[in-house]
Amino acid sequence: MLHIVNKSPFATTALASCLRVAKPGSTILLIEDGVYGALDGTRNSDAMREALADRTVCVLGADAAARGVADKLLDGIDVVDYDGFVDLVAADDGVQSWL
Amino acid sequence: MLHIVNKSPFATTALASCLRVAKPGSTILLIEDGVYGALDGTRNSDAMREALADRTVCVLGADAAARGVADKLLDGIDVVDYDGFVDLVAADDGVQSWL
Amino acid sequence: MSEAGATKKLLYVNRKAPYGTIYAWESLEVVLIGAAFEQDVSLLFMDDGVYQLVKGMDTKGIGMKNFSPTYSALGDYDVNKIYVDEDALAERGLALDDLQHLVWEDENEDWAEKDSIHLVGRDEIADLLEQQDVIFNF
Amino acid sequence: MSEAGATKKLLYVNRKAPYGTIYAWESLEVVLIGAAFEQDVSLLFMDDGVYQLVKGMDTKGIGMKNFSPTYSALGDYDVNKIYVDEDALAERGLALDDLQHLVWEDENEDWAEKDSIHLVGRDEIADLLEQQDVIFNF
Amino acid sequence: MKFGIMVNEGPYTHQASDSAYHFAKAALAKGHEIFRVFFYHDGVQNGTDFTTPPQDDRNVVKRWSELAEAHGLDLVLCVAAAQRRGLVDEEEQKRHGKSGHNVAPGFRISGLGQLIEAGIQADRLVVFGD
Amino acid sequence: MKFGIMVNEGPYTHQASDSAYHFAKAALAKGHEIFRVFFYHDGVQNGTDFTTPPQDDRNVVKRWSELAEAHGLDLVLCVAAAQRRGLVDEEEQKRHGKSGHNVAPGFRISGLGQLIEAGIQADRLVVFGD
Repeated sequence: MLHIVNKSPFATTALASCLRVAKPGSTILLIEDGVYGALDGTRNSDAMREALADRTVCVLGADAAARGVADKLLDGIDVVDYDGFVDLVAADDGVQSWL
Repeated sequence: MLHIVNKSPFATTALASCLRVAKPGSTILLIEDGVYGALDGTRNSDAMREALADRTVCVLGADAAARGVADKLLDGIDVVDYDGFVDLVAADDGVQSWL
Repeated sequence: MSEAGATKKLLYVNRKAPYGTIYAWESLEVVLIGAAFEQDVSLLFMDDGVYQLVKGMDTKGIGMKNFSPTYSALGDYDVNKIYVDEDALAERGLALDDLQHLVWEDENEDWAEKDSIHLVGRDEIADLLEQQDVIFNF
Repeated sequence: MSEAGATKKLLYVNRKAPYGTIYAWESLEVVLIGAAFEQDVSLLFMDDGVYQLVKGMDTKGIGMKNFSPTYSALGDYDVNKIYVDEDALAERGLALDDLQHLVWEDENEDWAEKDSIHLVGRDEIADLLEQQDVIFNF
Repeated sequence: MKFGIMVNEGPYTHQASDSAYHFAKAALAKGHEIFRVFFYHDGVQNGTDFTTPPQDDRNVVKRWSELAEAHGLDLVLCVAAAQRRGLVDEEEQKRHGKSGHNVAPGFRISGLGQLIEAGIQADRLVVFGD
Repeated sequence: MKFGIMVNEGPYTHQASDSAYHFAKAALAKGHEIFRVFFYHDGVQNGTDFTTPPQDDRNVVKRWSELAEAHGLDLVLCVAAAQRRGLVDEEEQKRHGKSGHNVAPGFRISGLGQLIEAGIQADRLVVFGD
């Protein structure tokens, strides 16, 4: 299934709650302030690297670019545009938004 | 000075940010969902007990009662009503709201 | 999955504390309306959402409506699969006994009163999410 | 403290990331209007607020206005005490060089260009908060 | 494929409505169907035609109206949320004696059942919020 | 003592406006002065008279209007925030050709300078928000 996270891991516990229950094989899409969870060299990077071991992690490129952090993404994170966002929703058979 | 925290320590990092810089002798008032930071037996209780060592911590009683947690407060926390809230603001010479 | 007439699995996910924001209350309003659609409904309370079910709320002092008695009506609406994250309770120092006792009557067992709340852990929550057709987030 | 005519110490505290919510932008609008009041103004960026100053923002893809160039105008408004939490930067893997280079010209030193951003730690932030007459939170 | 979209926050303050809009636009461009966009909580504020945003900013409300016009989108404001937050159509204006009405073109006010129906009828429901 | 109050969120969704109201009421009852209540961001929605909340709920907007009436409170909605979010007084209604106006009694629309002034003139500024 597809998990959508739109909050910074430094501001709320949404990403941590998501990572706790997102199964191996599931996809996690980071949008809006959620893109800060995709960055390398942060307090959160280890948790995300662990997630990348058995889950697919995507970031909405437009949101990363808006925030000036598109060049700081962890290796292994896929960048998608809104078309790709639509494809992810269509491909998976369930969507959980971690508001 | 008076620090006001209105967020749950389990949802956002507002209380942690406050405790990091609230000086000895300052007052921390927990209102709205912030009252969850005043409870005993939680993951957050140790941090709050530490704060109580050299800072005054108050909780807005009406917010604790609304949430059904008025009987779960840590020892040493003062309960105030809206009148007491006004007095705290008047008594201290600065107010910082950790939104 | 969207076959007309087929019953769908609907899950309402509640992760926010009551009163500080209105999401808990307005989410409950959706659940009540949704009950008329006769789908396969579950509720999940995790993170600060578990605070929504705490008993003994008294909102007089904040001048807001205490909507928590409504939870006890859910059983009459055939909403009786209420899942509560046991780890979320534990890290908040809460036990099942701190929550409202929500029940429903099983018409297949001579209206025997049964508990609506089921404590679930991490793996069960992961399964629960995967099993749904539709998830409503608040 | 509210003596008419006296200059007050005003602090704007910015703790939220840009674009996900509008607080960063609307806070900046207050700072610009506030500059006309000729008070003793400081800005503090801590927590996710430090992301407001990151350089190289490009908002075309999200269809929102990139308001970040406005920060570089602050110096012209005599807003030149911009404090940034160095611990917040560090835990986000950011260095001063990742932020916009904000400067002002000191008329008392022949318009010498000076840095507006000052990195501060926990104790300096605690002091800064205590020194203010008025704190605006967003 | 048929999508349902739920928007829980109003315009400008949170990015939720922007994200939902860009998602909807992309989905339509790829040939998908949007069964309904349901606006709940502060999301109902996306349907007010009383806004006059600055010239250099996007017009969130108008953008939704234009997308609805171009693709026959069904934009629904929850009636209970609308009453709490001050969204009034011509009918409500008469009933409650308000000085005007502020529901933008392409939006309609209806009940929460429309959200449940969207969840049931659509192949996917995507929620945007805070 | 003279208080200034800033409210950053709208009615019902967040408790901020409720907390600010109870604070203001208690301060006035204790004989303090409220120099001004400034509504910013979504806070401007506290000033819409288009709301018709359920009978069993508090009426947030009306409560502010009544407090203003009783104590001569100055309730100010930020003009820039109001334009983005659809708060329109009679003057703005004419200027922008809207079907009505929705600023409740006791509220007025003005600029951000009013917030700075409140900060400077009041002995304390208390901010309520999300």
